[in-house]
Amino acid sequence: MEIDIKLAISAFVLGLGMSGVYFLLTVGLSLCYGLMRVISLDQFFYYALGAHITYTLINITGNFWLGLLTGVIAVLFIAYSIEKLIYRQIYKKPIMFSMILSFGVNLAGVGIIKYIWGLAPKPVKAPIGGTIPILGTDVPGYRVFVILLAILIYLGVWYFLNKTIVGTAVRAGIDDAEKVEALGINVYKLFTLTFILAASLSALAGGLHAPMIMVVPDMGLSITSFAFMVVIIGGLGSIKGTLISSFIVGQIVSFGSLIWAPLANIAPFILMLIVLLIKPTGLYGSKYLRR
Amino acid sequence: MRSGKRVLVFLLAIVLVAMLLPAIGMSADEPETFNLGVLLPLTGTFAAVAETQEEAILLAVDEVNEKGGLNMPWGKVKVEATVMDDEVDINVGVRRFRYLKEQGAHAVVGQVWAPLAMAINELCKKDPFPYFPVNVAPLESFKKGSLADCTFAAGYTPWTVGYMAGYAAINILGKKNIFFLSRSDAWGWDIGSGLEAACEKYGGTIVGSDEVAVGTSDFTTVLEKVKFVSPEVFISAQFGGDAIALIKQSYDMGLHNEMVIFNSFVTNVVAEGLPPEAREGLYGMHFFYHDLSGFEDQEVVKMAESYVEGYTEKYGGPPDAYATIAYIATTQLFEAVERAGSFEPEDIQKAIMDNPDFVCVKGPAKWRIDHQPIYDYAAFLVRGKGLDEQTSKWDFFEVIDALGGEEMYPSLESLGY
Amino acid sequence: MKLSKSMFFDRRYIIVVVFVVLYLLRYVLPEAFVLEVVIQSIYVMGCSFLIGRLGLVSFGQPVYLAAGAYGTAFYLYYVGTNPYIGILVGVLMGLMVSIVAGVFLVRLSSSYFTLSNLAFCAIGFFLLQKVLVKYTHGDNGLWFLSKIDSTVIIDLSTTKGIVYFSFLIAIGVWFLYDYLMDRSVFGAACLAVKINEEKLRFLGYNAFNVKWLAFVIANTTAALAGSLNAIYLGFVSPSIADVSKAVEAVAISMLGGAGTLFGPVAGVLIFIGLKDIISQIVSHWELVVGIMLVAIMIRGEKGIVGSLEGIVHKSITKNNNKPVSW
Amino acid sequence: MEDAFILKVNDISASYGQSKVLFGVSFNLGPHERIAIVGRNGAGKTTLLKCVAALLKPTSGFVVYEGEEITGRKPFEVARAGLKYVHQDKGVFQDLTVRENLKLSSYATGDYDWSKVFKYFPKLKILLDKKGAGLSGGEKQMLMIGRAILGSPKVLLLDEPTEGLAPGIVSDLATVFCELSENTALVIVDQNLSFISKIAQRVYGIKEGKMVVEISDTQEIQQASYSRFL
Repeated sequence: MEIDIKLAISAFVLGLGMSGVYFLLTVGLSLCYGLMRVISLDQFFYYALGAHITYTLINITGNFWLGLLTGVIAVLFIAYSIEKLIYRQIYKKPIMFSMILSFGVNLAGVGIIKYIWGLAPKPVKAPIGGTIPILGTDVPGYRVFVILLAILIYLGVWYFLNKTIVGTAVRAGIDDAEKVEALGINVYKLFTLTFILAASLSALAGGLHAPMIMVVPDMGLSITSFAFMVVIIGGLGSIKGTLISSFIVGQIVSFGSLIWAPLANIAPFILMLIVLLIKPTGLYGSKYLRR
Repeated sequence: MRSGKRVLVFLLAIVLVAMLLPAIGMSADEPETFNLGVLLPLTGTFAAVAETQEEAILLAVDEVNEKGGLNMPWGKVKVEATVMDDEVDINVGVRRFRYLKEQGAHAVVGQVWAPLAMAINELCKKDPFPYFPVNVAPLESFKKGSLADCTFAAGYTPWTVGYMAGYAAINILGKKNIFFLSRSDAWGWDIGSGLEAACEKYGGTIVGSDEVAVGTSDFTTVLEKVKFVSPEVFISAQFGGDAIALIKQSYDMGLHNEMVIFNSFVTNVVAEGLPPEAREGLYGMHFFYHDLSGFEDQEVVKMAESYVEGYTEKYGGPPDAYATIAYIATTQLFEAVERAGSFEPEDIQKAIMDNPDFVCVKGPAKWRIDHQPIYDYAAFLVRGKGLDEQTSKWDFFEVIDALGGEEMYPSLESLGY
Repeated sequence: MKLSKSMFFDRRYIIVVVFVVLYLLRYVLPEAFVLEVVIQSIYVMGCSFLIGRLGLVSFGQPVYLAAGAYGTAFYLYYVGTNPYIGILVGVLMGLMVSIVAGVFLVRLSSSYFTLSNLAFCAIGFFLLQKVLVKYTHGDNGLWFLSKIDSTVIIDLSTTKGIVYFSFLIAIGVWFLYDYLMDRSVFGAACLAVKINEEKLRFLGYNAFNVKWLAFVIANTTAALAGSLNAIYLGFVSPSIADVSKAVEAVAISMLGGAGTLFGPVAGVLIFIGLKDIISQIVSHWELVVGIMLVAIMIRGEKGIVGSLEGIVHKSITKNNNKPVSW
Repeated sequence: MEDAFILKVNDISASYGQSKVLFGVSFNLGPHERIAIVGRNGAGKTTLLKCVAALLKPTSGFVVYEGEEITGRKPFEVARAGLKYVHQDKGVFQDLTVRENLKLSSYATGDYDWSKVFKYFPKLKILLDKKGAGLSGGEKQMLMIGRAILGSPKVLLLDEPTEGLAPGIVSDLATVFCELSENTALVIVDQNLSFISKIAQRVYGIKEGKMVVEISDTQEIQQASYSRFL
C-alpha cells in the first residue's frame, strides 16, 4: 500500500500521542532503575489504578480533571507506603529481588483492582472532543493535548533534575548512590521521593490513557513489554534516552501499523535487540551503570 | 556409604508397599449424582467473559436440580458442578481438566480460548469423554477427524461470524464497499475467509484490509488508513476489550460520520464498555440479545424471555452472548444424557447424532455431522442505541434482523466430509 | 564438601530419595499434579542454575521451552511417530537455539541480559504465531497426541509411561546438575563468574566461554522440559512462549532458592500447589499469590531450600560455617 | 591517652557474601594525625575504610568516633558528623559539572564557603562548568578531595588517592595533605610507598585481612622498610 503524505502526517502525530503516554509511564521506571537499581514492575499497577480512579471519579463528579488529579494523589500515598514498607527492605539486595517483589506487588494490586472494580471494561469519555486540523489532516484534539502535556512534564522533570539541588542529587545518585551518601546526603529520602514521583507519573499516564483505550484491571499487562522496550532502547537511567526512545517507539508503532499492523508489535522488539547488540547499554545508557 | 544402601533398601520397601495399595476402582454403574466439571478462564484476558459463562452454566444446573435432577433410567439424578480456573494456560487447563476427571467428573463444559479447547479435545480423542466447549472454535477444528467423538461445540466457527457479517452488510444494510480489520490469529483469519465467501456470493468488495494483534490498545493509525480508503462499511473482527478500544477510537476520529461501523461479533460487555455516543449507530452480530421484542418468531421471543427472566433474577442482569453459548451447551449436554440414559460418552454421542434436532433458548437448531449446531437464528443483527433511545441500564441494542440456517455455515465438503 | 559427605550420605542418594518420594506422592495427590511438578522442575532447573550460580537472570525462558516443544511437535506432526525421536529432535532444536542466542545474549551485562532475553522471547513468540504460521498453524496450534506410537519398555503414548520416563529423566538431569554445580571445575568457574569475572580472567579462564556453556546447558534443559511437555499434552501452541509467563520461571527459582539442587522442585511444588489450592478457595487468587510472593521475598531471600539448609546445617554442625549448597 | 584519639577502630571483621575479608583489625587515629594503611591488592584495605565510614556493616567489632560508637549508623549521618570517605576510583559524578559536584557537598553539609577548596586547588575554579566525565585523573582527584573538605570534616578516609596520577600531581597532593592535617586527621590507603613516606606519621601494614605491623618510627617510614612484612 502506497503511503500517502496525509496518512504519514497523521501517523506521525498519532505516534507522538503514543510516545507521550509511553514517556510518562517509563520515565519513572527509568529513574527508579537509575537511582535505586530496582526494576519496578508495580508501576503498571499504579498505571491501572490511576485509570480506574479516574473512571470512578468521573462517574461521581463528572469531571475528568478532578478524576485525574485524585488518581495521582491517591497513588502518591499508596506508593509512599509501599516504598516504606516493602522497597526499603530490598535496596541492598540483587536487582532480581526487586523484579520479583514488584511482580508480586503488581499481582496483588491488580487483584485488588479486580476485587473493587470487577472485570468488565469501563468507558471513560475524552474530556476534549473534536479534531484539530494539522497540515490538512484531522487529529483528535485529546491526543494533541496529551502530546503537549507530555512535553510539559518532560520540561518539568528536566528542570527538577538539572536546576534544583535535590534533582542534582538524584542525578549524582544515578551515577553512584553510595558516593552521594558518603557526602552526607540522606539517599533514602531521595529514593522515596523518586519512587513516588515515578508512581504518580505512572498514575497520570494511566488516567490520561483511559479515554483512548479500555479500562480493565489487566491494562498494565498489555503495555508492559512496550514500556520495557522504551526504557531499554533509551538506556536505563537516562531521562533524555527515555524521551528519545519513546519518540522512536511511538513512531515505529505508528508507522509499522500503517504498513502492516502486526509490525507494530514486533518492530520495537527487533529495534531493541539491534540497539543492544550494537550498544549494550542502550542509546543513552551510561556505561558506568553497572549492574 | 552403608547408610546410603540402607536408604535404598528402605525405599524399595516403600515402593513395594505402595504398589500393593492400588487405587480401587469405585465407578458405580448407577451413580447418584452427575458430576459436571466446569473449566473456565476465570483469570486472565477472558475473565470477564468467563464470569458470565460460569453464571449461565450454574443457572442451567440449578434449573435441572429444581426439576429434581436428570431423568435417568434408575431415577432422578442431581447434578453437582465443580468449577475450576484454567488461567488461559494450556498446561494449567489440561492439569485441571485431569483433576476434574480424577475427581469423578462425568462431563466437562468450558473453554473460551480455542487452543486450550483443542488440547482438551485431543485428550478426549484418546480417552473418550463428553466434552462441550463453549467458545467460537476455529474452522480448522471442524475438519473431519479433528474433533473427538464426544466433543460438541455449541458455538459455531468464526467463519460463520464473518459470513453473517458480510451477508448483513451487503444484503440488509446495502453496503457493498467493505474495509475489513482482521485480528492476526485464527479467529481473525477465519472471520476474514467467511467474509470473503459472502462477498463473492453477494457481490461485495473488500476495498481494504489490515490486521492487528489481540490486546492492541491503540488503533489510531489503522483507523487513519480506514478513513483514507473511505469504505461504505467498516467491519472489524475485534472482540471484547479490543473492540471497545477500536470503536471508541473510531468514534473519536469521526469515522461514524463517514461510514457504517460494524463489529462482527458484538457482546453486551462491549456495549457496556462504550460511551453511549460511540455505541449509537454501531452495527454488529449478536449471538443472543436479551431483548427480542419486535422479533417476528413469537415462539422464540417467549422462550428467550423466560431464560432472560431466570437469569436476571439470579444475577441482577441479563445474559450476554457467550453466557448463552455456555447455557445452550450445558442444557444440550443434560438433554443428551437424559436421552442416552447413560453417562457413557459413546451413548451420549449416539443420543445426539441419532436425534440431532433440538430447540434452545434462541430457537430451533440441529447438530450437524461435524458437531456444529446449525441454528435457525445463528445471530441477531443489532444496532446500538444512543443515550436518548436507551430506556434502561441494559438497553444497548435494537434487534433488526436474524440470520441463520445451513447457508451461513461452511459447507461440509470444505471440511472434508 | 568434605564436611557434608561425612554428615550426610552421598548427595546422589538424596536425589534418588527425593524423586522416589515425589513419585510416591502420585498415590496421594493427583497424578496430573505430580507429573506437572516434575516437568516444570526440569524447566526451572536451568533458570535456577543461571541465577544462583552465574548471577544471570533470564526473562526469556519460555522461548527455550518452546524451542524444545516445537522441535518435538514438528517431528511428530510432519515427519514421524516415534516419541523418543521426537524428544531428541526437540532437545537438538533447543540446543541449536541456545547456542545461537547465547553468542549474542551472553555478552550483555546483567540487566540488559535479562531484558534482551525478554525481547528474544517476544520475537520467538511472534515467529511462532505469525511468521511461521504455515508450519505452526498460528494460535490454532498443532495436535498430534493420537499420532504418537506406542513404544517398547516405556510406552510414551500412555500417561503412565510419560510419568515413569519423566522421573527417570529428572533423576538424570539432577545427577548432571549435581556434577556440574559441585563436583566439577566448571561449577567453580561459574561461581567465580558470579562473584568476580575479572579475577576469573586472571586465572586464565575465558569468562565468556564459561557463561556461554552454562547458558547452553541451562536452556537445553528447558528445551528438554518443553519436549516432555509436548509429548504429555500432545499439543503445542505459541502461547507456550508467551512473554507474560516470562517472570514465572525466575519467580519459582527464587521461591525455591536459586542455585540450590532441590530449589526448583520445592519452588514448583509450592507455586503450582498454592495456585491449585488457592484458586479453588478464592476466585481472585492473584491477590493471595502476589502477597505471598512479596512476603517470601522479604523474609527469606535464600528461598525455601536455601533457608532450610541453613537451619538444618546449623542444628547438626552447631557452628556458623556457611553450609555448602545442597 | 584515651581521649587523644578521635577515631578508634576496634577488632573489625567483615565479609563479602561467603568470603571473609577482614579478621579483627584495630587501629587508632589522633586528631591531627596522618596515618597510612598499606598492603597489597586484595588485602582488605578498602573494605576496612568502608567499614569505618559505615558504608559496610562489619560482622563484628566496632568503631568509635569522637567518643561515640558509630557502627551500624547510617553512612550519611556519619559523613555529616565529619567522618568522610573519599572513594578510590576517582569517582566524581560523571554527569555533573564541577560546580554541581561542589554544590551537592555544600547542600549536604551546609558549608557554602568554597574558598578553602580553591585555596588548595585553584585549578578547580577554571573548571567549574566542566562535566565530571571530562576531567583528567588529577583534576578528578582534586575535585574528590575538594568536595570532601567542604563542611570541615574532622577525619578524612582517602582510598588510593595517588593511583594512576602523574608524579608531579602526586607531590602536589602530598603538600596539600600536609596542610590539610592542620584541621583534619587523615587516613590514607595507598600503594605508592614513596608518597607515603613523605606524608605519613604512622603506618599500619595489612596482609590477608589482618593487621601485621604498626610503625611509628620516622626513619623506618622514610625508608619504607616495612614493605618486607607485606
